[in-house]
Amino acid sequence: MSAIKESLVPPDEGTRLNLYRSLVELRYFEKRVYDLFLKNLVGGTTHLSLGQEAIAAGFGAALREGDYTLATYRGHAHTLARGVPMAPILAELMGRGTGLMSGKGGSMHLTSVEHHVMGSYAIIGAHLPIACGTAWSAQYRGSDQVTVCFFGDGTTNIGAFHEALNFAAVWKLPVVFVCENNLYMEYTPIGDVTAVPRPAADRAGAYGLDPVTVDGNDPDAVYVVAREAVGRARRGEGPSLIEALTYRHGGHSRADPAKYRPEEEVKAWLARDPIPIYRQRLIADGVAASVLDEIDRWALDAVDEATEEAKAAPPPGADLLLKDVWADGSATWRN
Amino acid sequence: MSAIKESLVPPDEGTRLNLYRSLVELRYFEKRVYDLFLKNLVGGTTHLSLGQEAIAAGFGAALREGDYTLATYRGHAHTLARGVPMAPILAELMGRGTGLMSGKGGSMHLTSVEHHVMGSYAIIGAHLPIACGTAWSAQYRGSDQVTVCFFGDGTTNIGAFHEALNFAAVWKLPVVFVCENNLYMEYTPIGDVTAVPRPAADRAGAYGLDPVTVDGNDPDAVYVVAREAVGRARRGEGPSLIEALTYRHGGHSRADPAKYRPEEEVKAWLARDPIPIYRQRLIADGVAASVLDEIDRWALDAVDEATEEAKAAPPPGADLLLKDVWADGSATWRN
Amino acid sequence: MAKLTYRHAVARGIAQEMRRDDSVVFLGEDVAAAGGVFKTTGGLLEEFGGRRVRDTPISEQAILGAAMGAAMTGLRPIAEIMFADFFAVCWDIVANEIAKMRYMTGGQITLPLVIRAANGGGLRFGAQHSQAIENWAMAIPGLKVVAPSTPRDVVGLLAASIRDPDPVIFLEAKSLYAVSEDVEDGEIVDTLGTARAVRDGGDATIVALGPMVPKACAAADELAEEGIRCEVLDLRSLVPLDTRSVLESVARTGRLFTVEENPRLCGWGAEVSSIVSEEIFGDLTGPIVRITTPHIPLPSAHALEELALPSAARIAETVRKALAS
Amino acid sequence: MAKLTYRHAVARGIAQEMRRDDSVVFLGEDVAAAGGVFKTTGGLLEEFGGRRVRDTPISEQAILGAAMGAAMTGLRPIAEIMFADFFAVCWDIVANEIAKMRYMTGGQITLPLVIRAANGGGLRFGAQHSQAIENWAMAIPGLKVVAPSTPRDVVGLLAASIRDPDPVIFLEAKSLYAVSEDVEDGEIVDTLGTARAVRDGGDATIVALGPMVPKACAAADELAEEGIRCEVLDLRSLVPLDTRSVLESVARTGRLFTVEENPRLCGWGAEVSSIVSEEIFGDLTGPIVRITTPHIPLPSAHALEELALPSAARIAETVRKALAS
Ligand SMILES: Cc1ncc(C[n+]2csc(CCOP(=O)(O)OP(=O)(O)O)c2C)c(N)n1
Ligand SMILES: Cc1ncc(C[n+]2csc(CCOP(=O)(O)OP(=O)(O)O)c2C)c(N)n1
Ligand SMILES: [Mg+2]
Ligand SMILES: [Mg+2]
Repeated sequence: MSAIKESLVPPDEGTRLNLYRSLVELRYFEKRVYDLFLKNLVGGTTHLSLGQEAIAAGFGAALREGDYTLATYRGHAHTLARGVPMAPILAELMGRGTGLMSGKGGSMHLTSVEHHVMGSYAIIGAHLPIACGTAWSAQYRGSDQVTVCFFGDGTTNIGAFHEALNFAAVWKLPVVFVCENNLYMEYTPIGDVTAVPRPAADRAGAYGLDPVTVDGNDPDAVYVVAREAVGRARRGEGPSLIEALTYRHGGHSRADPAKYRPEEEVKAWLARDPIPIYRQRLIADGVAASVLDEIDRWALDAVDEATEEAKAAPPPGADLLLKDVWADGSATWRN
Repeated sequence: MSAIKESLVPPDEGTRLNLYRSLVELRYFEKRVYDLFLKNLVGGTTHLSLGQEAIAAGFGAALREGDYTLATYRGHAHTLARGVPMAPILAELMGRGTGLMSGKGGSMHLTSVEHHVMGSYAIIGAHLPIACGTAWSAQYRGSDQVTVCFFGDGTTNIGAFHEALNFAAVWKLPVVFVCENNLYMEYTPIGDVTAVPRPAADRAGAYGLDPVTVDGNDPDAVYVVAREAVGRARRGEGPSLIEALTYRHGGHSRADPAKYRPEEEVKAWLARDPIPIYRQRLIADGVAASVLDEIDRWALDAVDEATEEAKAAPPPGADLLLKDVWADGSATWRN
Repeated sequence: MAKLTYRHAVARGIAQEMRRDDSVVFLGEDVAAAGGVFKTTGGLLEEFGGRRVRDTPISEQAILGAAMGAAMTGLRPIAEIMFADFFAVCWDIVANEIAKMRYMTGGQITLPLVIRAANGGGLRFGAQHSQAIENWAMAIPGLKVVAPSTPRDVVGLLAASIRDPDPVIFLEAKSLYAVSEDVEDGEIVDTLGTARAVRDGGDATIVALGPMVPKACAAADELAEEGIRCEVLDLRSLVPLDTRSVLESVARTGRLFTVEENPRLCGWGAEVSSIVSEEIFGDLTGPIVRITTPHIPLPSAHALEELALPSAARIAETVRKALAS
Repeated sequence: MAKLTYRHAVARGIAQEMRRDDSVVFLGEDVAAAGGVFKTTGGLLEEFGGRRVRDTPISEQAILGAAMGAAMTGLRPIAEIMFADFFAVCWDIVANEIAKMRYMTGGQITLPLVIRAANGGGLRFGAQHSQAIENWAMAIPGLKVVAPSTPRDVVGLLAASIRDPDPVIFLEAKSLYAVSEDVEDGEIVDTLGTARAVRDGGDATIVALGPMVPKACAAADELAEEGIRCEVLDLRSLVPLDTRSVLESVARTGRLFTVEENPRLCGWGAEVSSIVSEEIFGDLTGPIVRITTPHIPLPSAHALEELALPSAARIAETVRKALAS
């Protein structure tokens, strides 16, 4: 919990309402996805961020338009938090032609270049080096765009993590690496397979970086840490590695009932659900409950509307099959 | 320079003479290889350990028969230091049929299973995970064999390093990772491409290990550190990561005149040549110069003899081409 | 005799071999306590304990390096790479180390190890979790490549792979995990490099592998109703390759069709095609035709994925047209 | 017009493009200050400075990840992977990320980048530093694959690759680095997907790539003295593949021989063979014959390496025998 020295100023009320809006938006959205896959309307696999919303929301609020984000297969929340509309995301999960990537990527690969959401990546670790590239490009072009790269605790044990962290540090790249430590790599407790207690923070020193941990269930705390790290990056002071402690409410993916987690552990973390806690806090700090109710209603409506829109959309046309392998739009490899 | 607490007892005279013998053997051998490639008798590429001999020698002396070692393409010294005879190594470098691997591997892949030299590896980092495997096997079989894995400073920046270190620490494997920091990854100074000053030691903490550095030009110091780490591994106390500071006298490989190194740097390190220094130390400690001269002579004779033997050997027979892809000795992939 | 799913056949094959040979060990991500993300390895931890059945970090290079090092020093490891696509993060250990070690060391080192992976598409997992990578492995000298199409073959070929003294890439078809059939009790050990005729016929030879075998059979059944009789060969392994069975069949039928799940370029079908056109050119009565996934990454939407992968209908139509012309 | 080595042609091609386009950047291990371990990139740091020409750690995944991320945000990176064998340590970034990104994102992302590597054998570097990996890349949808056989082609095809909006794997033949020829001054920009006939003849078509082209030419010259006239086609790129030139030539000659440096199984020769036997079966007058390195890791001893790689003598003998029978 060091290094983040300046700007411990808490977010102002506007930002906090914004954070709240983002939280409930992500929450209702992910719950809807869950419902839709129970109804078999979402196929393939799906990884939800239920319980972990404060991280995507906190960073989303700390970023400017033009900043780049890269996420994992568990990336619905991170995509939404950048302002990507719900309907095309849902449509993508449902394999519709109006999907964010026309149905060709699926749940694990959400991308919206328009929103500078530079992809969601399904091979553990791969996007950390890629985030070095978007950051390098910004640095090269002399823009002040910052890159934020989200990943999980389990990801800290793969080689690409190491290469990217060292590379970013040596090139002093404007990139923030955010480890969402939800205590599990898929089904195995992270502690069983990691040589240090804090998989990210305890390794920051290996890259000449300060160890930073933050309560990933506290949107204010995440926002403050994010603002600080993003600011450093924007000022050319190099990369950061942040470990946000959190917990997923459900299973790893669609197929997983998450039976491997001790009951008390689940209970304790459900009691730390970021949303009711944040709601209480806002109310305690003087926000009218009705204002928050209004936001809830708005978010739920938005999810309902997006659901209807996505449901009504047709599957992708057969012409898409051989489209867009190459920049000329074709899939032609021969004459 | 911590962690190594016990057995700081310096080696006894027998061991020191042994170390000296090993040093000069490696030195004369590598010089001969250099001569032979100037004469075009050694083809392909070759990477010499001139200047770095104290590390292979120190570890060689600290190991028991049955312990496993894995080295890099710069592995002549490490192979010799385990007792592998010179002639088949030279023959291998010269592409002869009597080569250690019948001429099929070459300089970069010296292997002698008979001596538990479990390979030399030419892709940076690959053998660190493999060393986890030989160590795991010993642990599983309940043998007390220790694995030692040598690699360079540049290797600490590749993903496999990270995966292997974490894996070995979590499984508490009997393996000692030895980083020979010779200040350069090929032609680029290691400091230019690494986020921490000590590429290995500064990362030990990321795997819950103690940082250990040692003067890699001091055979006694290497031996003591080796004995300690190998002992820990043998007692089931898990892996170690050791950074040995050293310098290569020549270029990275056959093709490299090493012009990129500052003259004063080279001069300073040549003045720290492990062999004359060790010789002085032994004499100061009471060893007769004539004893050392005798060892020198013996080593030079051994190199001469091996050279003649290798030179006289024929190239590998054409029958070897399609031999030994598979355990049945064949290369047959179809019926 | 009892119903056995393709999924459960994996654990059965592993257990069969672990019981008879204490040097067989098994490691991978989420394979032990959780029984595997595809539920293929349930019960192994319970029966063989944490010393022999081990969960690992997400470190594919370490997993396969550990398997390799263990194999060279007396063990017979089985390593799981969860999805075959992940071979890409540890391809160096597979292609540069494991495959080459024996040859480079002049035969000093043998590597009796098996790497299992869930291979191929059909479950809408998208381009990074659906690849059929058999041709990646086949292209590397020093690897054996096995791909069973039935639960019984999973047991028998897995046992054969574990007993084989060489490195085997064992590709399980994730789209077949739920398939079941009656399988006899007791030990089953099969033989690598033996194709199996699963349909007889003299009009054409259809060569298939893994999940393409049931599709080829369905196509053959459809064609049989029209009077076109195809021999369907299930290759079962690509290395060793049972070229003899293929050549004999094509010599008889005069026509060869290959059905590949992998994207088109440089697939095993091209290899088989080139062998046939080099060795029994005179027996061919018409063009060799390859049926493959187009040369594209696999799309995730159901509608598109279905179009991309070879289907029984596409196979039947291709054969029908080719034989008619 | 001046003599240019294949080696120096690399720096010339890169420099030509860096001069005209500030978004072209170049990174790799030992490429800047040291000018590359094969001395292919000397002078670039001096001309373009450390902002555009950058040395990296030994972190191939980071190198290619950085290139990819930069390409998706406005730059045109050239990355060097020193030896093509090292693609194995970063294959995920190449095969799973770079190759699939455009398709998976429904065309949102384009990746104008080039990955150069020293490919193939012939220098006694042993099995881990001598692989010809063109078929690894060709098997992955979404990658273009280019392999020049002459200094002039290095410049022109490299320029074309850098200007190409898609990811290109650019394979330099390390055994040709010392070869030189007269090359005109000024800008040279070639076209991908265009094979070139380098020998004319009506008796057979020999298709070759990279360092196999001079060997095929030597074989054709030898055969020509005996009255056997072969057309030799230099493919120059595998993706895009100039099938038209191949089909036209084989339709004329009736016979196809392919010469591959890669180990036998699943090579591009198999792909070309299968295309020809599927599309112009009726024009073939005899078996298609592939000449390849056997399916083995490459041995290091000179005597063995020479035996393993296709030689002019082996090519000539194979063609001679095949045409005689
Ligand atoms: C290279 C690779 N290995 C394994 C997997 C399978 N896999 C998908 S998610 C996952 C767990 C990742 O854990 P973590 O990084 O903690 O992220 P979380 O899912 O908890 O958000 C694994 C092992 C993969 N996708 N890629
Ligand atoms: C994956 C990979 N990348 C690059 C290389 C090329 N290469 C061979 S040796 C070397 C430098 C290694 O430096 P270091 O680890 O310090 O060992 P040293 O040569 O100094 O002993 C490099 C980059 C390689 N062999 N493998
Ligand atoms: Mg996690
Ligand atoms: Mg070094």
